[in-house]
Amino acid sequence: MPMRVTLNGEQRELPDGLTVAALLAHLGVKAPRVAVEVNESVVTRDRHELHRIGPGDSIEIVAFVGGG
Amino acid sequence: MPMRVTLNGEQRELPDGLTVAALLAHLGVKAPRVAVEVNESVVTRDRHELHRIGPGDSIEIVAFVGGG
Amino acid sequence: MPMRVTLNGEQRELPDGLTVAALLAHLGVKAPRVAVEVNESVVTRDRHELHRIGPGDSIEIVAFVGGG
Amino acid sequence: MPMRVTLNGEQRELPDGLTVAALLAHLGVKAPRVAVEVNESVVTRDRHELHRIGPGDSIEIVAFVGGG
Amino acid sequence: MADTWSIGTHLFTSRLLVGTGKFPSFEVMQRAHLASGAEIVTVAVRRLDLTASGAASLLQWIPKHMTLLPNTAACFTADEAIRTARLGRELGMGDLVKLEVIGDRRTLFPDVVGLVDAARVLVKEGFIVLPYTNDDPVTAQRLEDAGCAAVMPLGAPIGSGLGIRNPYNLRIIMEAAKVPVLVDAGVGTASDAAIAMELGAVAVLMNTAIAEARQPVLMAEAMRDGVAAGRKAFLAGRIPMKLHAAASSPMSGLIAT
Amino acid sequence: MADTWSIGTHLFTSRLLVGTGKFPSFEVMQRAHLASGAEIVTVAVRRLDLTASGAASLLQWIPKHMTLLPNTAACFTADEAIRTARLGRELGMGDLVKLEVIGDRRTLFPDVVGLVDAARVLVKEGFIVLPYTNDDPVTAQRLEDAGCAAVMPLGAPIGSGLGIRNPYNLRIIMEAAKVPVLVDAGVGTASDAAIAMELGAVAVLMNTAIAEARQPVLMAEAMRDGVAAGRKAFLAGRIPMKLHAAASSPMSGLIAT
Amino acid sequence: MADTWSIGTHLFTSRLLVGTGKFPSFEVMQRAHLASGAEIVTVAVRRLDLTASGAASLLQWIPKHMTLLPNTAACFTADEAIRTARLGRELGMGDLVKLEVIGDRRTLFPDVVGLVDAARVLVKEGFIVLPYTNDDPVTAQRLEDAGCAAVMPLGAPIGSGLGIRNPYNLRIIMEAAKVPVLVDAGVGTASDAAIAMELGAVAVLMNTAIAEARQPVLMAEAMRDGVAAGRKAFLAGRIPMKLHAAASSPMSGLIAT
Amino acid sequence: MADTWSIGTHLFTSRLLVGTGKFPSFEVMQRAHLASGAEIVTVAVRRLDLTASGAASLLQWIPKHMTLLPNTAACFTADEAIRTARLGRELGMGDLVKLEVIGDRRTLFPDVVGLVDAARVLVKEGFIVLPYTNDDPVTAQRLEDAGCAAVMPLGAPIGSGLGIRNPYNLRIIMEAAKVPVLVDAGVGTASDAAIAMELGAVAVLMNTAIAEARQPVLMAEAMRDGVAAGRKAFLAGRIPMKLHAAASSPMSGLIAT
Repeated sequence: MPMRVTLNGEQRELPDGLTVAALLAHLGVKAPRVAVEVNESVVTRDRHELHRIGPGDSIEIVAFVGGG
Repeated sequence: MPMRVTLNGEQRELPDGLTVAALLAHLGVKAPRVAVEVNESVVTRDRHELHRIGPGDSIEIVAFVGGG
Repeated sequence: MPMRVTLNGEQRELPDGLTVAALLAHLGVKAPRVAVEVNESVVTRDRHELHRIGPGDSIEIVAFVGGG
Repeated sequence: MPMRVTLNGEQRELPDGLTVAALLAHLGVKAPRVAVEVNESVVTRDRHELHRIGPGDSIEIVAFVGGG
Repeated sequence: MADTWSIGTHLFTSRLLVGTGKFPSFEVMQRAHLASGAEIVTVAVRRLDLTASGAASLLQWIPKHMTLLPNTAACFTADEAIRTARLGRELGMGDLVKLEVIGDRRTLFPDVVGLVDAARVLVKEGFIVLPYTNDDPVTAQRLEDAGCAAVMPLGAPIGSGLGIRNPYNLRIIMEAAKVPVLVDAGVGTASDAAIAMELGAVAVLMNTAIAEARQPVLMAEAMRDGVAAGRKAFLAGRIPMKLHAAASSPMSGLIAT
Repeated sequence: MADTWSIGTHLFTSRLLVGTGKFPSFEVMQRAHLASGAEIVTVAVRRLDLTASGAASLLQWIPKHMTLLPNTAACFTADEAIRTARLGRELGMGDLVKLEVIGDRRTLFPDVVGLVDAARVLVKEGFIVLPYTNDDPVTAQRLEDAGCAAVMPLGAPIGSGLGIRNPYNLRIIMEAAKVPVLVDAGVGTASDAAIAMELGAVAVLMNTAIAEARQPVLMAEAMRDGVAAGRKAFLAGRIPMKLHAAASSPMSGLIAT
Repeated sequence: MADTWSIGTHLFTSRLLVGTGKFPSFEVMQRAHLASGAEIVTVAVRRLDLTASGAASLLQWIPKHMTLLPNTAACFTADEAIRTARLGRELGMGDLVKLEVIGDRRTLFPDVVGLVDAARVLVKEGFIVLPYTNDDPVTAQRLEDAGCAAVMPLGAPIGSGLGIRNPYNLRIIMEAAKVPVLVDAGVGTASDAAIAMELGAVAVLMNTAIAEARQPVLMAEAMRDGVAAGRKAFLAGRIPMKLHAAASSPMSGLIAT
Repeated sequence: MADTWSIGTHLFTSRLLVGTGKFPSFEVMQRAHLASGAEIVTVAVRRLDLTASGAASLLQWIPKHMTLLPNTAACFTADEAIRTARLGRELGMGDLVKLEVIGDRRTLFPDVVGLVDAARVLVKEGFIVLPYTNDDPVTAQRLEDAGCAAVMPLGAPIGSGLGIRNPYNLRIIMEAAKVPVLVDAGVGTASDAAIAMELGAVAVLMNTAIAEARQPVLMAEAMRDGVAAGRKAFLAGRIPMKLHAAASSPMSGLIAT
């Protein structure tokens, strides 16, 4: 049974109990270099497999873009 | 019999033998302060009665205008 | 028996139990316009007669000087 | 019998009938690149052998120096 | 046209504010003040010299029609500035204060963090706060938000006489401000004062440029005229700049050649 | 102190000279002239429009106390300028002439060769010659040597409003000149006029900056004040410039912290 | 002479830092980066576009030898800036951050209060903080005290191309700073970059001036040369300024006349 | 892109012209010349010192690939300048001459009347005339009309190091000129050279700024880079100036707050 989260500012339904790694796979995010923040704290790469998303979590997935 | 002169750059017919004073009267130039040049020499006020216009003369009648 | 206070940054002995008004008189400060601060709080004119200096008080007496 | 000339602004006695070439030799001017002016006219290299200095001549011998 | 401006309930016609420091004498200062036409004069608050018996008081040399503006010059913390402002009010019996919180001895540039903090406290205590600040538009906005009655960005360091170093920032501040913007510090000569006013300043505050001029009284007059000139030019609407010329006399009607 | 200056036998107190071109109307021009306080006013010489019967005369709008300064604007040769100057004298019954020999239509910069030639001729004929020139110190010297009563270098192109583009050259001219140096042309706003005077100019001449301002009369007043401000500041002796600050309030006698 | 400079343990030879925003294409950006000779390149951190499948990644266009400098552009609070810096570190696997806390949308001037607060936090977390700040010497000192590895005052508003508006303040900052001073923002053309370096800047950071030039690659080369020119001139020691001339050719030994 | 320029039949790639005066030694001069990349070098013509036997010749220190440009420095009349030019040609076996007719000892500004006269004569004699002139657009036009191969307006007085005092006039000259415009004299540091090129100058000529720098060789390199930077920036097309900011990083895609 699915859970609601906020992903990059938008409401989304996700399968329950996903890890961050699974989420990225689920989203088909191939980009080698994204960074993930859950509830305003960074989830470092080494914890992508461990950190489970929970209902109501606020998730940010960011990448580098052009800037000065 | 009339004579041709150049007056302020334009060809004009004038009665023969006019003095500068007569010319100004003829033209109805009331402006108290004009200056007259005949053939590139100024004809001063005191000589307006004396100086006669001749055929082919080049006459300039000037006044003050706004300038910086 | 006298008390020690700090007056404009310097150690001074003063008669015990002086009011601010009495202090100014004692110092011969005629200047109509000084302001007095005791222990970092202003003592307004209307309270000069009432406010008593105590031992160890830190007193500032200031006036206007030239400035920009 | 010698002649008086002005050389670079100074009075000098020179042997009579010198050519410009002879003058330069006489002065021991080895510098490959000087220019000579006699009486305010340049005597070009090709005429150094031909041009004879005369009494009272004003001679300038110049070279390049540092400048901007 | 009465071209007035106001701070709180105070209404002024002169747009030149002057100081009382560094004049060769009180006599010269007084003549300069009168020549300047100023209606507001800054004063500093300092410890009374208890050794000097009945020292000449600055105040007796300041024309009665002038409004005193106590400053908190040489205060390096918000706390010192607040205490000094309170003493100034007690001395001056007015609520106006030129708030200075200095951040650096060499440039006398403000410590904007302390400045905003002190402004908030003093506004709450009912002061009419005129803060001396740098030319940073963001700080000017913060001071306005804190309830300051005006903002007073510097043109250049105090006493430097360098004039208006960054007219761009001042213009940006003036565009955004909803309170009067006064240029405080940096003016060296009359054209500097005129430039400040042409940028849109409501008024100009200066001390050293007058007090240390070779002839302070004449310079005070020059500054009065310079401020008036700049103000009028600002209102009159200057001509645009062009790279090339535009004849002021007609190019036609010339005599023949 | 009556701070006067003179050209030939003419003595003046105002240091602002104004023009008569490009005003929205004669009425506005007259009010601007009065507001400016100017005592000298430039006029141009042009062919009378023989078609217009009794056209409104410029002169009736010029206050009687003002001295007319006929110019030779738009003359591109020494000869045209000389003839125009003679006609101007006949018109104005005075010996003053603002001598212009223009070298380029786009910039209206002077042809200095023709200018010096024309100046020599007119000086011989008894004219009091005030040449409009560029900011070249050598040309200024030549004009002085030719007997000109003053030199009038430009601040920037006529009507450009760019102000004083090269204060260095103007200062060099003023250092060397033994005749009065007036800044003619380029002034755009009041601070420009003040800057010219602070450099040491004896006076400033302008037309467009006043005539084409959004409010010519108010700008005329601004210019009057700006010239006065710059003159007084020049006489009063400004403070030197410093990179760093110099406190205007005492750094001692502070309350304890 | 290898004229290098360093931030923390990073050693650099190029004194030009470039951005990655606003280029017409990644291809042009890459060529411009190579032409610039820059060793440090700024990047921004933004939400991944989850709709775009496998969008072209900025990073593959950045030469491997270049050091990434993530910025916190468009953060309006210390908190946003701190979170963005942490995400940038996670992305970039480096500790360098160009810290921006913006105080005003129109000028993009920093909020110096938030800037100093964010700097303190990030320094504690081991970041090498390069703060984008205004030209206020006091704020620069606060940032240095907070442990920033450098200070980066602006020359003029970001993207304005106004150049170095206030060289006086920059010089004052450079005199006092014990950490490298980089000029960030405002440069419009090559001479601006040279001027920044002649003032004593350790390096110059720019984006718009290159990315939006008509020919970005050629402008990148111009900036490389301008920075080198200014640096060398600063080291070489320029001649003093004089009002008058000093002949470069001898005034003696002239031929007779 | 080979960015070359030419005078008569001479083709050049370097846009920096250097002098040979005032160097601490011939050795330093030679190293500076090589560092500058210059292809044209100015020399003066003076009386040979007949007392000095086999004095070190300047020429042996000038790299063979450099083109000699004899000047007529310190000539105060057209006649002296013409004679000196002829002697220079006899010495240099070339037709190039940097024509100077000086009008004033203190400023070394040109006597434009004598300058134009001398130019006419020398052009008739087949010289390729490069006149040192002031920044007067009309004189520049006269020199072009006289057949000069280029015009070389000054940026500021010779040796003053004041830089480009009046960019407006230089721009006007460059707009109108059909021959190359070189900026000669006034440059003090590398950014001045860049500014001259950004205005559109074809090349820059300098002597004192290099010869009297604390490190002449390094300054020569700085000037080489500054000229290159300014040239490239001119070609690349700079961004326009704005009063306000334009973000270089996106203002969208920010993380939630």
